[in-house]
Amino acid sequence: MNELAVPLNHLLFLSGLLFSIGMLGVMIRRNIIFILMSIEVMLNACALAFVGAGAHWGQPDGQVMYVMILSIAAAEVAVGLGLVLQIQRRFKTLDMDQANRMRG
Amino acid sequence: MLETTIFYISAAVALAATILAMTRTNAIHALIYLIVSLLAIAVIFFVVGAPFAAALEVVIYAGAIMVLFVFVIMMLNLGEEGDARERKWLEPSIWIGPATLSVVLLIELIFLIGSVEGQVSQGVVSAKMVGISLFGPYVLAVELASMLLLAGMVGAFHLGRRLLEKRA
Amino acid sequence: MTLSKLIALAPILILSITIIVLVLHASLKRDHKSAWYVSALGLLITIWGSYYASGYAQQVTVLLKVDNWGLLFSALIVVSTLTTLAISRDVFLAEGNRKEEYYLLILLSTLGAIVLCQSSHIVSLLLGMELMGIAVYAMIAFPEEDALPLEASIKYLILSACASAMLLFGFALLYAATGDLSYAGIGSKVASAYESNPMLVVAGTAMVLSGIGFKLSLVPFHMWTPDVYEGAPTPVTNFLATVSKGAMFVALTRLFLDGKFYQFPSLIVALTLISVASMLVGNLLALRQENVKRLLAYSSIAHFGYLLMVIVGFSSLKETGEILNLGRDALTFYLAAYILSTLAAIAVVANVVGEKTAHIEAFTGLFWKQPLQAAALMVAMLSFAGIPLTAGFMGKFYLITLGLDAGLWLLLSGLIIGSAIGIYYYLRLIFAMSSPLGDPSVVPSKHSLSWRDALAFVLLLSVLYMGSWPQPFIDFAGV
Amino acid sequence: MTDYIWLIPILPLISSITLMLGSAYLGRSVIATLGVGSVGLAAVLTGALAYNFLHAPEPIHVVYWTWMQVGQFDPSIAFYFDGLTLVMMSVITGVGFLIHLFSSEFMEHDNSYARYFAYLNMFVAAMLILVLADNLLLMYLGWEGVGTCSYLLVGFWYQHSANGRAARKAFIVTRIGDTAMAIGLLVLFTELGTLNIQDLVAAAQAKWQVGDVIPLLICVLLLAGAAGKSAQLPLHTWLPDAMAGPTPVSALIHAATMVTAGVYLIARTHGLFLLSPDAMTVVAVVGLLTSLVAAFTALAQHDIKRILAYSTISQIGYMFLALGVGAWTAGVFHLMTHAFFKALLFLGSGAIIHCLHHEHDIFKMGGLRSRMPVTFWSFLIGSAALAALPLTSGFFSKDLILLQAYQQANIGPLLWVGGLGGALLTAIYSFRLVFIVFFGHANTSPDREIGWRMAIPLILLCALSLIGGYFSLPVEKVFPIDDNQHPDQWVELVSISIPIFGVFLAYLLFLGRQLDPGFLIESASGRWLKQFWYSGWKIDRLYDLALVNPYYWIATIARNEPVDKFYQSIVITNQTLNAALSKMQTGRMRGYIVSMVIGLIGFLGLSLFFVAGAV
Amino acid sequence: MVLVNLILILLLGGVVAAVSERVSSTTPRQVALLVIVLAFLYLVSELSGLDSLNQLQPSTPNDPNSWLIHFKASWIPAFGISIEFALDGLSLLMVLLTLVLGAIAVSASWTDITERHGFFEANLLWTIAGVLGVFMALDLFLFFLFWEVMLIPMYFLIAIWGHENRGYAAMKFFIFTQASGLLMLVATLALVAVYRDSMGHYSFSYFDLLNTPMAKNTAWWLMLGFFVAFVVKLPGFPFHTWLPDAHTQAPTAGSVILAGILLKTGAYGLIRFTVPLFPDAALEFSNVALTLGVAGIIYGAVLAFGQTDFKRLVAYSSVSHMGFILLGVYAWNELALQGAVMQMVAHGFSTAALFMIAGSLQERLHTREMPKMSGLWQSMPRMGAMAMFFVLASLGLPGLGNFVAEFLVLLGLFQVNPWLTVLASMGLITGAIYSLMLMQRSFQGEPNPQLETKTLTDFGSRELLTMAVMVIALVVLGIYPQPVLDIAQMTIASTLKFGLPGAMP
Repeated sequence: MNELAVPLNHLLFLSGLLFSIGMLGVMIRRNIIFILMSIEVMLNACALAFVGAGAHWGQPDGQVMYVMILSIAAAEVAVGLGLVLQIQRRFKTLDMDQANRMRG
Repeated sequence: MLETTIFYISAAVALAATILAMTRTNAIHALIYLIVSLLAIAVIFFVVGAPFAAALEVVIYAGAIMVLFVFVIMMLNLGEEGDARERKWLEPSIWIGPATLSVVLLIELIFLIGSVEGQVSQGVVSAKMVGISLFGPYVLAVELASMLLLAGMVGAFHLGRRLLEKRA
Repeated sequence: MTLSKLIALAPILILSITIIVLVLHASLKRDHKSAWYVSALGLLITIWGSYYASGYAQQVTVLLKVDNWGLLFSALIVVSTLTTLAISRDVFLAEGNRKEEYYLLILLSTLGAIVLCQSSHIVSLLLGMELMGIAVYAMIAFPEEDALPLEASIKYLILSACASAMLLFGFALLYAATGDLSYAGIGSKVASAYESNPMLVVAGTAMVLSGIGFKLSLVPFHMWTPDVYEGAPTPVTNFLATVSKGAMFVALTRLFLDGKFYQFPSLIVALTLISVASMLVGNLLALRQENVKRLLAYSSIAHFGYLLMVIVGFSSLKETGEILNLGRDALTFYLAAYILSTLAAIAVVANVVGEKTAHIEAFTGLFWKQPLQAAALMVAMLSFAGIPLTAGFMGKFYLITLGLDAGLWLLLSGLIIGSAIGIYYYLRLIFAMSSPLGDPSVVPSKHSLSWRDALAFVLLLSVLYMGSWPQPFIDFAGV
Repeated sequence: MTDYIWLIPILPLISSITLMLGSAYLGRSVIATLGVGSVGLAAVLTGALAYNFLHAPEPIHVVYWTWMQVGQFDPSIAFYFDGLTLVMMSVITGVGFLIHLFSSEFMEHDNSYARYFAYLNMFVAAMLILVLADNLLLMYLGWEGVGTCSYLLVGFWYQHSANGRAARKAFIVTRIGDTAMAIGLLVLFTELGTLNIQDLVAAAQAKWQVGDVIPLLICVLLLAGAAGKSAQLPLHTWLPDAMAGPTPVSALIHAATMVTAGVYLIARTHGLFLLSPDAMTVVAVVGLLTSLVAAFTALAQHDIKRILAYSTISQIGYMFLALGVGAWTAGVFHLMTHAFFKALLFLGSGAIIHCLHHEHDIFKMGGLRSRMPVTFWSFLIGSAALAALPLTSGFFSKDLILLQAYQQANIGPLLWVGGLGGALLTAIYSFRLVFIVFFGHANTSPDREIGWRMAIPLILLCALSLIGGYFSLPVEKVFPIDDNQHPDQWVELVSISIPIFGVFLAYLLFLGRQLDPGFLIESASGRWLKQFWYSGWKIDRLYDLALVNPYYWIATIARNEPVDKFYQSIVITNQTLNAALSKMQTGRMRGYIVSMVIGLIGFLGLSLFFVAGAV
Repeated sequence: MVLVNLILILLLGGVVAAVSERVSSTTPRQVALLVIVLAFLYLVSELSGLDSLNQLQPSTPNDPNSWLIHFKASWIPAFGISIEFALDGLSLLMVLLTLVLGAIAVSASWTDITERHGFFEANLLWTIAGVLGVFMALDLFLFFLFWEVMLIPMYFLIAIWGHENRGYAAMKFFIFTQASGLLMLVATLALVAVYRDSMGHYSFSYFDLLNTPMAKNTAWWLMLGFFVAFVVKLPGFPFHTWLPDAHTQAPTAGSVILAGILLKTGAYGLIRFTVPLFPDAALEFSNVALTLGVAGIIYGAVLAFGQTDFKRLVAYSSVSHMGFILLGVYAWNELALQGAVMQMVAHGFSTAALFMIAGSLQERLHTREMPKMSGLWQSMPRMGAMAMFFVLASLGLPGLGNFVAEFLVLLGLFQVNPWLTVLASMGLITGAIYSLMLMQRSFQGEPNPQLETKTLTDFGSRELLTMAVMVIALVVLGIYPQPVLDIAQMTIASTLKFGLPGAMP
C-alpha cells in the first residue's frame, strides 16, 4: 500500500469540493432532512481532510480526530432528527422557510 | 501504482454520488446516493492507509447514521406529493444565488489549497497505533465523547418521548 | 494520571459525577424537586473544586491546561449555571410532569463549557464546544409544544453545525500545514509552516475565525442570535448569553495566545473589521427594539465587538510581556462584568415576564410595581452602558486603557460611537420603567421578600461591588 | 460738613425702597410726603453744602469702601464734590423737588401712586450718584441706573403695550450708547490703569500729546455714550417716543437732568477732550447738526410734548456745540438755564394736559389765555427764555455760546451761522406753540383749575427762568480760564436781533395770518417736506429698516434652533441604518446561512489578498 | 474626612427623604431642607476654624497641603486611583453656591410636585451630592465618576417629574453629557498613560498629573477631549442644543439645579482641569474658544429674543451668559478669571430666580407660552416686581452681581483681544433686548382676556422669602463683591502661573 503517489492537495481538493457541495446543499434545500444530509456531507469532508492530513504526517491523530467527528455527527443527527419529528408533528411541514415567525 | 488509480476512481465516484444526492427530489434516492458516496470515501480511507477509519466509516457512518435517516424518512412517509413539492422548491431562481456563492467558495479553496506540495501516504497507520493514541494522550477525549453521546441521547429522548406517548 | 493531575481536574470530575448521580436518580425516582437540589449541590461542590484545584495548576494530558485563569472562568460559568437553575426553578416546576432531563442537559452543557475553558488542544476544544452545543439544542426546544422554541432550536442546530464544520475544516487545513493539534504545537510550528505554504495556514485561520465568530455572534455571523434568544425559554437565553459565549471567548483567547495567531496581518485586519462592524451593527440593531430579549441579544453582539478589541490588542502588545497581562486583565474584567450584568438583566426579565413575550410594555412603571427588580435591571443597564460605579464601567475603563496603549484608534472611536448609541436604548428601557403608570397612588405591594427579589438584590450588589471596589477582583484575576 | 455728603443720594434711595416695599400699606398723603420730602431734604442739604462750598471753594473727596479690588483694577465707592458737581446737584435736587411737588398733584388719581414716587426717587438717587461719582465705573453705575429708571418711568402705564415699546426703545438706544461708553472705559483702563477721573485726566495729559489717536478714540466713544444718554443725533430717536410717560417724568428726566448727563460727562472729562481737538470739533458738529435737525422737526409737530421733546434735543445740541468749541462754562450755564425754562414748559404743558383731560394735539387747544392765566404766563416766560429773548436767562446762556462759537479756530463762523439759524427756528416753533395754544378761538374748555401744588412750582420756575441768567457758576477752578475777548460789535448785535425777528415771523405766520403759509404747504414738495420733517427726517424709519426689522427676522427664523438640525441629522441616519439592518433580520434561516457564507468568503478572500500580496 | 462626611450627609439624607414619604406627603421636602441646612452648617462650622481661610493664603495647585482641606484614601492601588477630595477657594465658592441653591430649589418645588414626593426629594439631594463630589474630587477617576453619576438622579428628575415632552429632553440631556464625558474619559486615560510612560507608575491624582511632559499634538488632542466635555456641559455654542429642551421640560426644582449648579460644573472643569493640565495647548486653542464664547453670547441672545416659551427664553439667556464664562476662562488673566468666577456665582442666583418665577407661572397658568400671558403685573404685582428685578439683574444692571462679572470679563478680555471684546460687548445690548422682551411679553402689556384674573394668587410668604435671599445675594455681590473675589483669588493667583502666560499677571 505504500507506493500511493497522490499529492496532498488533490485530497484536500476533494474534501474542499465535498465541503462546498455540502454548503450548497444547506443553502439550497428547504426540506430540513436534506439540510441535515448536507451537514453530514460537510462533516464527512472535514473528516476526510483530517484523515488525509493524518496520513500525510503519518500520525494517528488524524484518525482520532475522525473518531471524534464521527461521534459529533452521530449526536447531532440524533438530536436533529428528533427535532425534525417534532417539527413535522407541530408544523405539519418540513419547509425551513416557514419557520420565520421571529423577525426585526 | 494501482492504489493511485483506485484513489482517483473512488474520488470521482464520491463526487458524482454527492452531487446526485444533493439534486434528487426523492429523499430515499438522495439517501442511497449519499451512502454510495460514503462507501467511496471509505475506500479512499483504506487506500490512504487508514484502515481503521475506513472500517468505522462503513460500519458507523454509512451503517448507523444513514440507517437512522432511512428510519426517519420512512416514519414521515413523505411519499409522492413530497417529490412534487421538492421539485417546486428547486426552481433555478432559488439555487442560482447560493450556487454562485459556493462556486466562488470553491475557487477560493482551490487557490488556497493549490500551493500545498507533499505526498499523502507515508505508509499505513494501523488500527493498533490509533488505539494506542486513543487510550494514551486522548483518554480524556474518549470520556468526553461519551458525555457528548449521552447528551445527544438525552436530547433525542426528550424530543422523542412525547411522540411515543401519543402513539402508544 | 497521577493524583495531582486528578485533583487538577477536580471541577470536571465533580461535575461528571453529579451527572452520573442525576442519571441514576432519574432511574430510581422521577422527582423534579430533588433533581433540582442534586444538581444545585453538585454545582456548589464544583465551585469548591475549582477553588481547591487552583493549587494544582498544570498541563493535564495534552488536552487540558489547568491554570488559575481557566479555573476563575470555570467558577464564573458554574455561577452563571447556578443562576440559570435558580431562574428556571418555577418555569419548569409549573409544568408538573417529569422534566428532569432539563437539569441533566444543563450540567452536561456546563461540563462542556468548563472543558472549553481549560482546553489547550483542538480535540478538547471541539469536544467541549460540541458537548455544550448539543445539550443546548435540546434545552432550547425544551417546551416542545409551542412553536418558537422549536424554530429557534432547529435554526441554532443547523447554523451551529455549519459553523462547526467550518471550524473543523479550518483546523484540518491547519493540521495539514503544521502537523500538530495542540495549541502549543501549532504555536511553535505555525511560523515555519507559514513560510512553506502560507496559503494553507491563512485559509485555516480564516475558517477557524469564521467558526468561532459564529459562536460569539460577531457581525457577519450574528443573524441567529436575536431569533434564538427570543425563541428559547428565558433561563436558556441566560445560559446561552453567558456560559456559551463566555467559554467560547476564553477558548478563542487561549487559541490566539498559545497558538501565536497574532503574527498574521490578515487575521488582525479581519478581526478589526469584525470588531468595528459588531460594535456598530449590534448597537444600531438594538436602537428601536421593542422586545427586551432581542435587545439583550443585539447588545451582546455589540459587547463582544468591544471584547474583540482585546484580541486585536494582543497583536500589537506581543512584544512587551508586561502589557500582555494588561490585555488579559482587561479581557477577564470585561467578560466577568458582562456576564454579571447579563445575569442580572435576564434574571429580572425572567422574574418580571417569565415566559410571556418580553415586550417593553411589560416593564412600564416597573419602578413603582417592583422597585427591587427595577433597580437590579437599571443597574444592569447602566453597567452595559458603562456608567461609573458599575462593573461595566471598570470593563470599559480597562478597554480604553488597553486601546490607548495598543494604539487602536479605529476601534477606540468605534467604542465611543457604539457606546454613545448604546446609551439611547439602555436609557429607553430605564425611561419605560420609570414612566408613571396610570394611578400613582399604587404603593408597591408589601409582599414578603421572595427569593426572586433576593436573587435580584444579590446580583445588583455584585455588579455594584465589582464596579465600586474592583481591587480584590483585580488581584484575584491578575494572579 | 463733608461727612453727611453720602446722605444726599441715600435719602431718595431709602425713601424709594420703603415706598417699593410698603406700597400696599401707605396712604396717599404719606406716600406724597415721603416722596417729595426726601428730595426736598436732599435739596436743603445741597443748599447747605453749597453755602459752605462758596466760602471754602476746594473740592471734597470722600472714599467709603473699595468697590472691587482685582490686581491693579480697584475702583472704589467714593464721591468727588467740586463746583461742577455743585451746579449739577443743585439743578437736580432743586428742579427735582419742584417737579416732585408738581407731580404729587398731577398723579393724584393714579392707582399705583407709590410705585411712581418709588421710581422717581430712585431716579434722583441714581442721578446724584452719577454726578457725585469720583470714578467712571461708579458714574457708569449711576448712568445705567438713570437709564433703567427712565425705562421704568416711561413704561409706567404698562397696561398699554405702546408705552412698553417706547420704554424698551428708550432703554435699548441708550444702552447702545452705554456700551460704547463701556468700551471707552475698557480702553481707558487698559491704557492708563485707573478709572478715577482726576487721576486718569492727569495721567492722560502726561502720557499723550495733543492730537494723538488714542485720546481721539476714547473721546469719540465717550461722545457716543453721551450722545446716547443726551439724545444727540445718531441716537436721538428714543426721546420723542419717551413722551409716552407721565409729563412730570418728561420734565424731570427728559428736560432737566438725565439728558444733561452727557453734557456733564464731557464737561467732567474735558481734560481728555482738550487732548484731541478734532474730537471737540466732532462734538461741535454733532451738536450743531442735532440742533438744526431737531428744530426743523419741532416746527412740523402737532403733539405739544413732542414739540418740547424736539426742542430739548435742539437745546442740548447747543450745549454740545458749546462744549465742542471749548466754552465749558457757557455749556454748563446753558444746561442750568435750560433745565429751568424747559422744566417750566413741560410742567406747563402738563398742567394743560391735566386740565384738558389728556388732550395732546395743539390744534385742538386754543384760546386758553383767559381760562388758564398762570399756565399762560409761565408758558410765555418759558418760551421767551427758550427763544433767548433779551432779559431772559436763555438769552444770556445762548448768546454766550454763539459768541464763543464764533471765535472757534477754524470753522467758527460756520458754527455761528448754524447756531443763529437754530436760534431763529427755536424762536419760530416756540412762539408757534404759544400762539396756537393760547390765542385764537377756544376749541376745548378746561374742566378743572390747577391746584396750589402745581401752581407754586410753575411760579418758582418762572422766576428762575427770568433771573437765572444772573447766576455766576462757581466753576472757575474746574475749567481752564477761557480768554473770551469780545468779537466785533456787529456779531453781538446780529445774535441778539435774530430771536426777536423769529418771534415776529411766528406772529405773522400763526397769529395774524397775514403771511399765509398755505401756498407752501399745499404744493407737492411742501407737503412732502412737512411730512419729512414730521417723521423726524425719516431717521426712525431708517433704523427700523436697517436694524430692527432684520433683527426680528433673524430671531423668528432662528427660533427653532438651526444648530439642532445637525444633531437631528445624526439621529435620522441612526434610525435609517436601524431600519435597514432590522429589515435584514428576515427570520428565514436561508438568509442567515448566506450571510455566514459571505462572511467566510470575505475572510478567505482577505487572507488570499494578503498572502498573494505578501508571497 | 470633612468633605466625605458632607457628601454622605446628603446621600443618606436622600435615603431618609425617600423613606419619609411613608410618614406623609409633606415630610420629604422638610427633610430635604433640613438635610441641606445641616450640611451647610456643618461645612461652615468646619471652615470657620481654618486659619488658612481667614488669612486667605493662596493655594498652589500642585502642592496639596496648601489647600484648605485635603483628604486622600487609596481606592484602587493597581491604577494609583485614590479617593481624593480637596477644597480651595474656587471649589469652596462652588460648594457654598450649590448648597444655597439646593435649599432654594427645595423651596421652589414646595407645592408643585404632586406625586412620589419622597423619591423626588431623594433625587434632588443625590444630584446635589453628585455636584458636590464634582467640585471637590481631585482624583481624575473620582472626578469622572461623580461627573457621570450626578447625571442619573438629574435624568430621573427630568424624566419622571418633567412636563409633556420629558422623555426626549431627558434622553437628549443624558446622551449629550455622557457621550462627551466618554471623550473626557479617553483623554484622562491617555493622560495617565503618558504619565505612566514618563514616571513609570500609574497615578490619577490631579497633583501628580499637573505637569506631565508630553508632545505638543498629544497635549492638543487631550485638551480637546477635556474641552469638548466641559463645553458641552457649559454649554458652549455649538453643543448647547440640549439645554433649552432640558430646561423647558424639567420641573422647577430641576431647572433651578440644572441652571444654577450643573452648568457651573462645566465652567469649574475648564478652570480646574482643561487649562492647567495642558497650558500651551490651551494657549493655541484660546482663539477658537474665544470665538466660540462670543458666538455663544450673540447666538444665545438672538435665539432668546425669538422664543415664545418663557422657560426656553431664560434657558437661552443662560447660553448667552455662559458665553461670558468661556471668554473669561480663555482670556486667562486675573481680571477675566475673577469675572468668570463671579459670573458663575451671580448667574446661579439670577437664573435660579427666573426659573422659580417661570415655575410658579406654570403652576398658576399651566402654560409657559408667553402669548397666552400678558399683563400679569396687574394681578400679580409682587411676582411682577421680582421678575423685573431679576430681569434687570440678568441684563447686567450695574450695582448687581452680573454687571461686576461681565465688566471684569470684558476688562480682562480687552487686554488679550480688543476686537473680540467689542463683539462680546454686543452681548450687553442683545441681552437687554431679550430681557426686556421677556418682561414685556409676560408681565406688561394689555391683560390677556382669557386669563380670569381672580384665580391668580400672587407670591406667598415662602416664595417671597426665597426671592429675598436671592435679591440680597445679588445686591451684595453687586455692591460689595470683595469677599467672593478674595476667596476666588486664593485659587486664581496660583492657577494663573500654571496657565498660559496671560497678559496681566
